[in-house]
Amino acid sequence: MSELVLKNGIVYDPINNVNGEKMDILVKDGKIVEKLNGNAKTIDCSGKIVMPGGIEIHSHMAGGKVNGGRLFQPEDHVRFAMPKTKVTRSGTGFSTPTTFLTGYLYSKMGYTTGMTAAMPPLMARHTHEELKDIPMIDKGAYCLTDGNWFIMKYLKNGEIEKCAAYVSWLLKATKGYVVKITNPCGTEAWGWGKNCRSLDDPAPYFDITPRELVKGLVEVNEILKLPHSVHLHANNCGRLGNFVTTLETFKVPNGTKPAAKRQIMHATHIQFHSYGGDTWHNFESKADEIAKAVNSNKNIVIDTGTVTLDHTTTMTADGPLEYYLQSLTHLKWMNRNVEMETSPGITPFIYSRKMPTASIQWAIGLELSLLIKDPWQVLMTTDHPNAGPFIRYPRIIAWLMSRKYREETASKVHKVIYDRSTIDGIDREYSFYDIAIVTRAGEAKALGLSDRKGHLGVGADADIAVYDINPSEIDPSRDYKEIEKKFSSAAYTIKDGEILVKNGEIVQTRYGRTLWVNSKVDGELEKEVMKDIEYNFKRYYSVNLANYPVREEVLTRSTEVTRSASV
Amino acid sequence: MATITDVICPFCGTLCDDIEVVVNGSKIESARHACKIGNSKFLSINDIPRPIKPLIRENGASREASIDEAIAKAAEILSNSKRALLFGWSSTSCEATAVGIEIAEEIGGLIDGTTTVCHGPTVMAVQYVGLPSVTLGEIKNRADLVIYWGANPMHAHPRHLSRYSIFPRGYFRERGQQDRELIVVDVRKTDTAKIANHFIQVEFGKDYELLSALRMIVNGGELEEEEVAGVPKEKIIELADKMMNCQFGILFFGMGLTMSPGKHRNIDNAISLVKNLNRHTKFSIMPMRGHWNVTGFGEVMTWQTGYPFAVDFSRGYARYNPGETSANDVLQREEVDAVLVVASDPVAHFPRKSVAHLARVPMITIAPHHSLTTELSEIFIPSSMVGIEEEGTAYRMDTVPLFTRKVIDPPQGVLSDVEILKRILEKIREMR
Amino acid sequence: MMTDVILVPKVQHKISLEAEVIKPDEFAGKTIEEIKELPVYFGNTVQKLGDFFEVSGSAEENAENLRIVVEGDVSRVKRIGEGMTTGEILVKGDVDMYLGARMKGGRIVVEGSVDSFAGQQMRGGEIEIKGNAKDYLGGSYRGDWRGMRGGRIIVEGNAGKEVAEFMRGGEIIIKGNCDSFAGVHMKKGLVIIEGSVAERVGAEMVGGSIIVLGEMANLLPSFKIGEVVEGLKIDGREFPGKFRKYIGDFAEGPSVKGVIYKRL
Amino acid sequence: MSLEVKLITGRTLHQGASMERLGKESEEYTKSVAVCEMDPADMEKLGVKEGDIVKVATDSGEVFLWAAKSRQAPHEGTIFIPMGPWANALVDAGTNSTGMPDFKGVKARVEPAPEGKVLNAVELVREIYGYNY
Repeated sequence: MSELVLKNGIVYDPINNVNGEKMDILVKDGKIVEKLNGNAKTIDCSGKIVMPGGIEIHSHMAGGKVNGGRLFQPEDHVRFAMPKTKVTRSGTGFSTPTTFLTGYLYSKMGYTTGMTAAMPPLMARHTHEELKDIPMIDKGAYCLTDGNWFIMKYLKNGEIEKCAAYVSWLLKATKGYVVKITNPCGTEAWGWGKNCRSLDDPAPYFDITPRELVKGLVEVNEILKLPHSVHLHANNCGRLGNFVTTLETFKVPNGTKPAAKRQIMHATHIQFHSYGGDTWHNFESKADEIAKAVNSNKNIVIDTGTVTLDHTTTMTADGPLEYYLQSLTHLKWMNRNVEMETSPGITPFIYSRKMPTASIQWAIGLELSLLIKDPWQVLMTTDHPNAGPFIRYPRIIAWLMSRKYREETASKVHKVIYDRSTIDGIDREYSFYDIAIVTRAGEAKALGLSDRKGHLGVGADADIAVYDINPSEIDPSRDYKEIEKKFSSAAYTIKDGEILVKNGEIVQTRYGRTLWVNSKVDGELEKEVMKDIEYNFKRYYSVNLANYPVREEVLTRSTEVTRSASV
Repeated sequence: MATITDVICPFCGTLCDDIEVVVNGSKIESARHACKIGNSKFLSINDIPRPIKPLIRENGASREASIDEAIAKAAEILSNSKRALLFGWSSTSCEATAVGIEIAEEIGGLIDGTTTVCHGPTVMAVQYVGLPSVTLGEIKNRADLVIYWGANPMHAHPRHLSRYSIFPRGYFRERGQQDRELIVVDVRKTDTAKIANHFIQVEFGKDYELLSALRMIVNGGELEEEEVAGVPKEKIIELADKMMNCQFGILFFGMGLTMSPGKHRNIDNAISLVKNLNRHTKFSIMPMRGHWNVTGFGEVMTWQTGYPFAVDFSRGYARYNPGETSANDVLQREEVDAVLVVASDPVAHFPRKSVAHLARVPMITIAPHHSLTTELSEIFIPSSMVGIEEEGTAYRMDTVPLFTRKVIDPPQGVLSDVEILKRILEKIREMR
Repeated sequence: MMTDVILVPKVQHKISLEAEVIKPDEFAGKTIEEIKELPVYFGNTVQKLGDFFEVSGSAEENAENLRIVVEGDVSRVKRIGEGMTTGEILVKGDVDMYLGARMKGGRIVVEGSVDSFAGQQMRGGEIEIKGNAKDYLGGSYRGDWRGMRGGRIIVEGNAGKEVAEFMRGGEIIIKGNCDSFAGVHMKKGLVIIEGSVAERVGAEMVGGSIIVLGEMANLLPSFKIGEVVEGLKIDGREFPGKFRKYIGDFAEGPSVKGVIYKRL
Repeated sequence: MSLEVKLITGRTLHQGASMERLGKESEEYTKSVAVCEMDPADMEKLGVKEGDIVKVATDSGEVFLWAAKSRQAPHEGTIFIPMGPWANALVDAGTNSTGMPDFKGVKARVEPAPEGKVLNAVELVREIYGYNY
């Protein structure tokens, strides 16, 4: 197989504490190696930044709800189209790009891994069918567990081990990578058109509170010793005054110990959870309070969900939230309750610069990134496409690296941000090292992937991004437009040692791995739980149990991550 | 004799997945649990004669040809076309549709499915107002009010009522039918209407008016007219009350709405009614999709091209506008210069004017059986039956994905749609 | 002073040509030879405008003073004047779909009839059609809730279904008759129908005005009957005679402001 | 004697079953699909009985069908023909720029046609379209 030398690049590799050093990266057989035999192809990286390939930790890029968003928005698809070329398929869509296009667009930005944020178990096959059609990147899917009848019943009855065995089975059946919780218990309440509005507001009939469900799933996650922590979209997403719920939620895992060297909870798109005020007229940022809480709690990692001020699509398993949003905008609305599991919804949304709310939301995303001190705790996302499409990442990078750019944008949004957020007073500007943390190294660590991803040490996958930026010549604070442009269009994207992108153009396509967790529990326990599963399938599901699990064949380059539980 | 369980029935959008097929050598003995139509489809293996060799029509006569020759000729026709139409797809696997899309993209053609003459108007309405929906199991477990509007599942989706809507016992509806109410709205007293608790006979073509009246009431207005669409005011108010006061309602609708005057606007109004009802209670709506994988065709089209049907690749990327890029419109404008039909019979189901153009242009058909379309085709390539002789992914009417099973081998020498299409694509690429 | 560029169709074709390049914005500042080289889309091929039209006359530097005259039948040429911002187009025959779609300024006159989607999502300028217009005149693109926002469309003949779909502004005048669903989902703007109008006029409208001078088929049950007004004055236009006012569409909710005036 | 009616087309259990089981060339298929379901009152007006041959004509064309007494009456003034080539020879092709032809609600005329012959599907297609060579 091929050998490759990336010569004289300026390397940012935070996991290995490499901060802008000039060095060579050697690649052999898709891995980073210590030395080569010779005959390697050389890429001259002098005057260019070399980083590990970007990792997406939370993006709605594949699955039933994503496709619903595509289907009901032809107007989003006429906005952006890429014709087929000799090497690529065609694609369309601005905020809901088609599958092939999704892979190409991530790859052009130097991303090499991406996780799709919400997979209803019953729809798992659909998610994987789409992932199969996303080229260029390695991928994985988060399995939704929020309104799951098995989980709610086990936890209500205090049967934590059975619950763990069920979740273990569910991850295997759906080929999921992460235990994802969206609006805990609220998604079951939405089965009746209701919601859970606090941590102690129980799901109807099942009589279990969001607090109990989250606590239980945190414990289950650690019993199963999963690579990632629970991945939580907290209650009251997008609601006025919700920062109180968010702060409460951060405390729920207290007392549980992580089974690996990582956080105990990943709290996602926290921008949508940092709201103060009790009417839209006194709506304000509480990013400072949230940042304070994160700064004093090393066990929490968040991602931002930064608003990019675009006309985009909101989609989440949080069905009641989507209903609420469409009742504000009166735009089209799609809902898809999934039996016994969860309740996704979709509606378009326009974050207009003229709107006070959208302006404050924009400020909050950046405040979180800038006020949380440790970049390992605040990863960069747009909760694609909820707060904006992922193709805006380069712009967010530029905002983070340049106070001047933020000021320039601030002058164009509603002036309410000067009163109801702290964005104007923040001087902090991210370094390239910080950027490397919040876009790849931090993600790898949080996902439990840092043995092979998110760094350029020997033995890592040769997933590498090269950007045509010379830190000694470009001042990001001043040349922010240049930063945005260069991060949009990687000089090279290398995946498993193969050059996929050169000068921002795709030169060849490849399909990446699909990562999933093969979770193992005690055989007797699993058998016992299977009896429950069989019983409930016969009665309450609309498909037969035998037709539920996703077969491994549908996964591109199926890659299992095995974890043995402590039960 | 072998019994294969958990088989998925490849007939209608209900996609029952509990069929037990008993196979005896090359015969299917029975298909337990299947409805009359599903059963017919499985048993058809035994007696509908299966063409094995491709047919090519030349100089006024058709002759048998080798698969290689048929594929080469098909590729040539498609490769030389300026505006080819690739049509069908609702009775084959998603995997086959995916190859079809790749061919359409490669040759800059049009690809459309039977959706266009079925629930195309539904999809268009969804694009205007959305679709508050649920999976079928939610209905089984929760629904206490079920409405079929312009749909006759007793004929078109025979097990729909017993598996998902009226008869099954659900978690919150332990007594099954006794815990639910069934209302049918239709222009005729259909067999479904006959078992309903309430039947509302709407004047033909006036569904839109009735929906508008209901929406006004649901939104707090007062109906001034004494009768709308042949339905007395009290009955309309009673219906609106039932809808607002149920705990979990579902409105299923069929071609009684999509095909009658107003088409997509009927659905627009029906969906909007359901949206409005969500201010009062939990209410959902679902189209009764016909062919077993018509939903899957739309899903694959959407994730690969961005649009669910009627896609035009003439500029190298997908464009969409039903009325312009849809099959019947391009056929009636006589724009199409070559046609590929997969797993469908447009000659039997399109209006005369459209079929007249199909008869004029070179047509290639890939299907398991002789049909009216193969009658008018220049090339007919027999294929295996997906869901019986071949595995493949399909999507149920509520978008739940299922992997259909293979229960029996196809006749020797007969290839799958996927394989035939892949070979055509390969050949087209060789020609470029 | 206007200068003309004259296009004479020279080939018959069933497959529609897509020629959004036929607009003053594209022709301005080009020589006749350069205009002939402009790309047009024919089926799956890209060809040259000159392959389909004899091109003569001379183009101005300034699009504002440029008129394109199409001499003949272009009933299989789509997208003429799409996105144009200034200047004039005169078509002396029938035209295919999307005439003047997303137009922002300038003027288009069609002596024949136009196919569907003319003036789709138009923002400004004027389209005058001497013959008939097919469906979705001044409408929106599929899925988009923002239809025509400005400008004016005048049709001397009849118009098809869903005229002014999702209209957000501007003016449409139909001198003949209008088919069903005129003004569907309308929010702002003015539609004047001088002839008769078929059923479901104003369906799901929440604002804007529709004036019907001729006969009106049964109105939807979700409209409320208002008062009779003597002489109408809307957007600086006056309409003499008595009008019955209808308000709706209350299917959309209690606070709708759509108005239909029917001359008695 | 003839009657002005509205034509509705649609799917039926028999149409589906016979198509899947025996194919579109079968006698079974013709028997279940080449039928014009009518309200008994309309049949009386025309003086036709179950199984008599009627001619149905629209602006698009005309076909001969067997009259059948509707089991879903009353629906005076409306006839029902199951989805298939006979119905489609009659429906309006125009889609009003929506992609969907007018399969339901087409104006039609029905009259008794004792001399007429009901063609099977293949014969019908051959008669209308011929072959493309």
